[in-house]
Amino acid sequence: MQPLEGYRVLDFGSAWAGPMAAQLLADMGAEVIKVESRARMDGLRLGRPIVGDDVAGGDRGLWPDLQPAFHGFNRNKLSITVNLKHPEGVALIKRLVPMADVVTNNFAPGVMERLGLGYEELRAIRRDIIVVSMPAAGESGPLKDIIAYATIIHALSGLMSMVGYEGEPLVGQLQAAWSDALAAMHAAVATATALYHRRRTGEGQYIEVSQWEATTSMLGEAIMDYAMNGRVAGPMGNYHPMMAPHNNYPCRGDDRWVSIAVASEEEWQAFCRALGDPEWARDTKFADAFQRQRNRAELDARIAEWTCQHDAHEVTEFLQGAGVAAMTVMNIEDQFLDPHFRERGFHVEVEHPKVGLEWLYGQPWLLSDTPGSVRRHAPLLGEHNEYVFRQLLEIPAEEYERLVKEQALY
Amino acid sequence: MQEGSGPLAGVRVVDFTWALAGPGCTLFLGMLGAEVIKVETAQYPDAMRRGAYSVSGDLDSSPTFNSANLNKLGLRLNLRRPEGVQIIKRLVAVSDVVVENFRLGVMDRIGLGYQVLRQVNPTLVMASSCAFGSTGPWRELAGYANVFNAMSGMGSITGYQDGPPTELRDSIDMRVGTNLTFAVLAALYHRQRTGVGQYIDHAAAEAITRHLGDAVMDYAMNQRVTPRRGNRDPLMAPHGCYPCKENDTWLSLAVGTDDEWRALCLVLGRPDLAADPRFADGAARWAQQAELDSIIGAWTCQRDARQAMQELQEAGVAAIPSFSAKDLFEDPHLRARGVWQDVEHPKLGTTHVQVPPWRLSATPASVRRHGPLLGGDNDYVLCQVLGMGAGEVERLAGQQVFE
Amino acid sequence: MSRMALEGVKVIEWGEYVSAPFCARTLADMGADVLKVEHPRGDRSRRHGPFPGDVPHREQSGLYLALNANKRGITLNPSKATGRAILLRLLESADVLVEDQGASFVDGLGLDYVSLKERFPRLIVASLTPYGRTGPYRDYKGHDLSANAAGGISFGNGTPQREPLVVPAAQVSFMAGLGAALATVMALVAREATGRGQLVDVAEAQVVGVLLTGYHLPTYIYKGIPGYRAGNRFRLGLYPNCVLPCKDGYVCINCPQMEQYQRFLALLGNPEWTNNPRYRDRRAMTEQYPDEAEGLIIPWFMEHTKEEIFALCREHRIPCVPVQTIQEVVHDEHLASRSYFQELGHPDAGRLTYPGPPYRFSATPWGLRLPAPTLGQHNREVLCDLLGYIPDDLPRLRAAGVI
Amino acid sequence: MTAMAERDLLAGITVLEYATMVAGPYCGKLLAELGARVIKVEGPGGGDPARRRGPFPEDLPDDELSGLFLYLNTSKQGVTLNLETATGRDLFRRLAASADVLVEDATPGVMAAIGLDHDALCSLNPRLVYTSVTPFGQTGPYSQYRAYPMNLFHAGGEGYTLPGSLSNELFPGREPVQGGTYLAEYDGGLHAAIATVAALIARNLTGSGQHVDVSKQEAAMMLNLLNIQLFANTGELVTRRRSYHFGGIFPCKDGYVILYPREDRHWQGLTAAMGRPELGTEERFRTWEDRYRHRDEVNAVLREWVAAHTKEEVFQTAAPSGCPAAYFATTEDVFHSPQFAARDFFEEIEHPSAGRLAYPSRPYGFSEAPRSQQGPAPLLGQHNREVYCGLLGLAPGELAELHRAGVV
Repeated sequence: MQPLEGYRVLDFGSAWAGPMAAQLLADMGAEVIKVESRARMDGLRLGRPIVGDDVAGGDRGLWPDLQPAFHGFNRNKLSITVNLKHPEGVALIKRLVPMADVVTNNFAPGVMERLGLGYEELRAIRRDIIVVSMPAAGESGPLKDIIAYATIIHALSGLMSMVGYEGEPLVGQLQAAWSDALAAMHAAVATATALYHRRRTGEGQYIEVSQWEATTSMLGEAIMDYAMNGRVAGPMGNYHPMMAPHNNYPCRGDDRWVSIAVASEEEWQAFCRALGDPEWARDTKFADAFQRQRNRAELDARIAEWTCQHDAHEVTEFLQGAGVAAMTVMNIEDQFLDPHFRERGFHVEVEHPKVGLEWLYGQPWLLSDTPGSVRRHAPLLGEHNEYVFRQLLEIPAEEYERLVKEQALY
Repeated sequence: MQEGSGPLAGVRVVDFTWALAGPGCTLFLGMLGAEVIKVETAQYPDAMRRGAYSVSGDLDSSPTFNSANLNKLGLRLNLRRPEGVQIIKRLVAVSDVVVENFRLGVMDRIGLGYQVLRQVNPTLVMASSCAFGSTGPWRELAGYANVFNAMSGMGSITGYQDGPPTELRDSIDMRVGTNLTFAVLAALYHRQRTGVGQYIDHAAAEAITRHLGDAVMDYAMNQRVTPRRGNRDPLMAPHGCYPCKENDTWLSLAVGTDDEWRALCLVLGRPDLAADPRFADGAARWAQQAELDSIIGAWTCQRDARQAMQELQEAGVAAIPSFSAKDLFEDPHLRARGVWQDVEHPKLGTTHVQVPPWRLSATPASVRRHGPLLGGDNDYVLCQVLGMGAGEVERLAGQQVFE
Repeated sequence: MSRMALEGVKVIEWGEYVSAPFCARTLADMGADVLKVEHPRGDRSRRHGPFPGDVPHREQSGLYLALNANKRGITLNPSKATGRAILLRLLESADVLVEDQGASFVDGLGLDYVSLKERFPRLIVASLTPYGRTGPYRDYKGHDLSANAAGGISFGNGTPQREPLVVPAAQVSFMAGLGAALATVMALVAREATGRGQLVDVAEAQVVGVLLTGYHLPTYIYKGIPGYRAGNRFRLGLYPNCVLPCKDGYVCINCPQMEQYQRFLALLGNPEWTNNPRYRDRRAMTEQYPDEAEGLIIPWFMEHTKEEIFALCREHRIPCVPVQTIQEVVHDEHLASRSYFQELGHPDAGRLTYPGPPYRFSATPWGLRLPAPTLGQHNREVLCDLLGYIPDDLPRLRAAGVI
Repeated sequence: MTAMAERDLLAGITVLEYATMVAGPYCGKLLAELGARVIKVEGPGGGDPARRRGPFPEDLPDDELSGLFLYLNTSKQGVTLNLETATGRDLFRRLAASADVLVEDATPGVMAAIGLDHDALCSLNPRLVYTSVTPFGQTGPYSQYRAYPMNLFHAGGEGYTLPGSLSNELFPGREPVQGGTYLAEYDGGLHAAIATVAALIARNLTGSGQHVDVSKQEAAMMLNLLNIQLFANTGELVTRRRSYHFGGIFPCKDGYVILYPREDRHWQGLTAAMGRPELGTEERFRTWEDRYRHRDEVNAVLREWVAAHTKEEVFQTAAPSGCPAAYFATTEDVFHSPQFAARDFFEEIEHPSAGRLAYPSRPYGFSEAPRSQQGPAPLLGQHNREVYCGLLGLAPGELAELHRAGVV
């Protein structure tokens, strides 16, 4: 039994934010039908064919079923191909709506309305439907039509303005689509909450998740500092106001680092003991948290002298044994090979018809009674047209053939 | 006369105090090095010289009077005689402080009120203490320890939960004297810096109420009367006084933290109690006080109080016997700190007295002399301090000025 | 006012700092009745700041205020026996317990899910830890920095050869809290069908490691690249996909589609270098000679302000925006038109601007209703009115370190 | 310094108080009341534990509303400082360097262990009066012993003699009891204040400060010097069995009174006031010895008369006669006492959290130093900015760093 078993979701999402939101619901047991079309392919199907060489150059990949990133955000889903530009395309979708509990999308504002699939139309078909839209900057306001990728939202949200080393030119970039994941999680929690509400009241609703606002809503500390003191937060490296030492330190080997954070006087004493009570550690410059904070540059240099003689995992085990919070700065390989993460299902192995055995990311949280899971590989393009139209909608065979031939189902 | 080396070396105090509240103040001023001249008359000697306090009925052989008047010089003077009053004025002119605790108006009636003495010595510090202070409806009422104790509220919050209020006696007088001492010292400090004297109007009952200010705050906040609690505490448990092996010996014991509780369980040999959730934190223990008191009482009544104290204190538990005067006189800690000092007394021989309670490293307080004999230092005061010739002294003696 | 989505859901938050409090805050924003249980010394985020005028104050820490709005608060120390008993009584009427106290500590007190399950079959326990309640790192210590490290996030952030960077402002902990809220609502939905509660084991490192490095996993599996830092460039993008300085700050440009890139070159006046074949392969420009490639366009940016660049790029539909500072975000026109930021008063901190809704529900509104609780603000309401303690017990509970 | 303040007796004195609960803080209060600037340093973990003793308004515990704390810390500036940190100890030294007095109550040896004992600080500031107030003094076998207020009271010898008289008749053989709420602690604080001002007087002569070691036990013993030295010099041991021969504590209609007609004039005054003048000179009761022999009858007369009257009636009738007479005032009676009101003994002080409350103020008036309005007790760390930035010159931003590092 899974939490969303019995619920059906129509997923119009593309790229990252939309598909991940529906995937988080799919992992929890919902039957998610991804509505796609060859006329307008999900960019993630066309992204760099990391699996094979990109013969075509540029980003016009030719193998829509080979993109592993797509597999990650669309596992557990069913795929139908419906050409919404075709006169019958939208009608087919409307026939599906009575069987759908949730409709999600991350189109630009107005696209669903122009297709005749706006919330009012959908509600007319099914009174208690839950519709989730994830426009990058929200559906209203002067910038609602802005072309937005993750980095653009990072820039507008204020998050990017704080990424970098203390007192140095801005780095700005986060090597992960932070705001996409945030928007997806906010959409998923909002959807689950709306389902919880509907089960008790029978009331559906429309939910708008602005990716920009979802990202800014987590910057409470910096916003309060501006509200209180007019101070504008800038890049602060790995500085932490209440802990010193608190940084990532170089270790033996190429680009190997270990994070070390000391949170109390006892931990500092344990840390010094672990390092064999070096002379420098007894200097008044490091005598308490305030002095260590003040002289953190020199402190970090001293610690680096020690850590760079050791392997990162070695330092982690050694310091954790002494009661100090140390952890290897893991790259993907570290995570992939890590016994702790293996035991917790950090990655899962899935058999994909075109790619064979592939690794996808696993469940972000473990529920003891009704856990999420990866039940199916990501769908091939249009793999479930038969199941959805022939079985669910009971469209007679010849009409189905006609729709395929006339590229309504394309 | 032995020169005091304490902070008040060189300060001369004219002392009109009687009984204990006033004398307690001048006792401390004397210990701090001041030269205290206690003025008495034969008709009205200090009450402590007589009655139950005196060993043989002789006015100069009361050990209690001696204890309360160490270091002081004795001037016997008849203030009913104008010459006596005149001598006092000459003495005040060369003194720094006057202290008195008669009922309101007595000093004025004998012509030695502040307005008079101020003319003689403009920088004088004069301290008057009476039961309720010099103003207010009760200003005329006589002051005794049992009055201060009762009217201040101290008596009503001391005693058994189910019993009547309690009379604290001598210690109440001494607390009044101690409070007055602080006021006099503050005035002396100010005078040192500014040359300005003071008249101090001290109210004994108010001084005692200050020592239960927290209880009065409960009334101010919640209009709630603080009850008597015996040895119990509103927040901590166990917290009480437990019977020990010898008759009428008791051990006060209090537990404030969970660590102290666990230490107590160890000493009681009761690991089961340490693990019992019914006693695992202060709030839980408080609810189980009756049971705890019986468990602890059962342990203490098989032990000598002092030995139990040592065992518990070494484990980190606050436990002190309810020391009697005998216990204190024989106590090893007090002996080690040199609390007892022997002072030779002309009539009583060797007397055992306590040294001052504060140890000043550079200008120590001290007990330099026994209490005064009645008029024992007339010669020193009249001749050396006031420079009177033998003839003049003879003449005045003839006129019963020194009776 | 229509009903809120999670109205009637009772949540006990036994958490500190960021992840657990943000999880509970997320549930509270949608109507859950959240009671924050703080150790008597207070949540450590009270000491974090920022503070108005940089004057530290326990009730005016910006991080605390932002994380704990919409909650009621009591002080309670479950490691004391009476504290644990009170927590268990509170759980009787609770639907969810959110805690981040560490696996071994909670297990030691018998307050982990396995111990609570029998007595509270419908209770959902969201347990947040740095690395998870299972596996070799179960009892490893960890903070936001450690979750960034184990999550594989820091490795990619920052400049090559320099130390890897965390995502600023504890965002990894915020995301873990959001994930825990999502998992908790899933458990609530499941409970509607199964009638059973369950454990939600949320590892901060796993939430971010799974959701944010899912895109990098294939690069490692198929290309053997475990990850690398690329400074101001987004690693997997096509040139130009980077943060560049301009006249009065920084801008962020990202033109994955060819038409966008051509429109951008047109804006630059199709400079001479566009004819050079070396500058035709956008992937090589990003992966092999990025600095040289960026050097081509930086001069143009340096001649324009953020405002000018933004206007030009919007007009020519080029994805390039200013890197907004927090000040610009708070005064942003677009957000203002959607009345995103909201104000809320607080008894000590006064009226302040808070981040607004991350999602807008048409039927069950998100709401900023209550300011963060002062320390122990609802002790009486919960302990006396709800649990039946008499007010007289409260000082004892406080002295015993229970509340 | 305003003109008024200049006349304060201890104007210009700066006192650093690093003490908790009653004794040390009461000493600080006595100095603050007379115009000294007292900076109270509170350690980590919620500052002075007195903040958690109460009483609290409506029993709602709040670290800023404890009646004990509010009363003992009026007119003080409050800062927080963690002496377990090196930076905290430096800041403490800088405060001590410019102070006239330090009042501290750490267990003997603790300050030495962190380099803040008298020797260390007086080399920094030779004019510093360093007052240590501890249960058993700085030396001797009990110097490390723990003692809560009740333990201390019993350590001073007075507990053994209480309650005595009527209680002892009703409950013979019961345990000795402690006095008041924190009586011996108040006594210790008062003696510490005496010794401190004495040392300041000495400093005006010698130019240098000194170490003042105050043992609260010895202070309490000094208040019981008569009983203690009576045994030391006569062997007579005063115990709880001591009681009046005649007179004493009697229940009246609405409480208890105490009548003690010791002198003949007292007895005559009292019996006249009672409207029974004939008893004053009657054979059985004429002299002390007569009254002693017929004490049961004396007590019967008094008990019967008192039982028929309220405490106010007994007091208004008996006290003016000169006979020692009083009623046992409850805290309610004290709060509403017409006598205390006439002398403005209760002073209203406005506190930011506790609001306007009446506090028992100083029991002495000084002709040349009129009483100045006292200030409220400090909120925890309320004056961190004023003292650390104002007095010691730290930058405001630095204060936030110190706070986060757990130093303030």
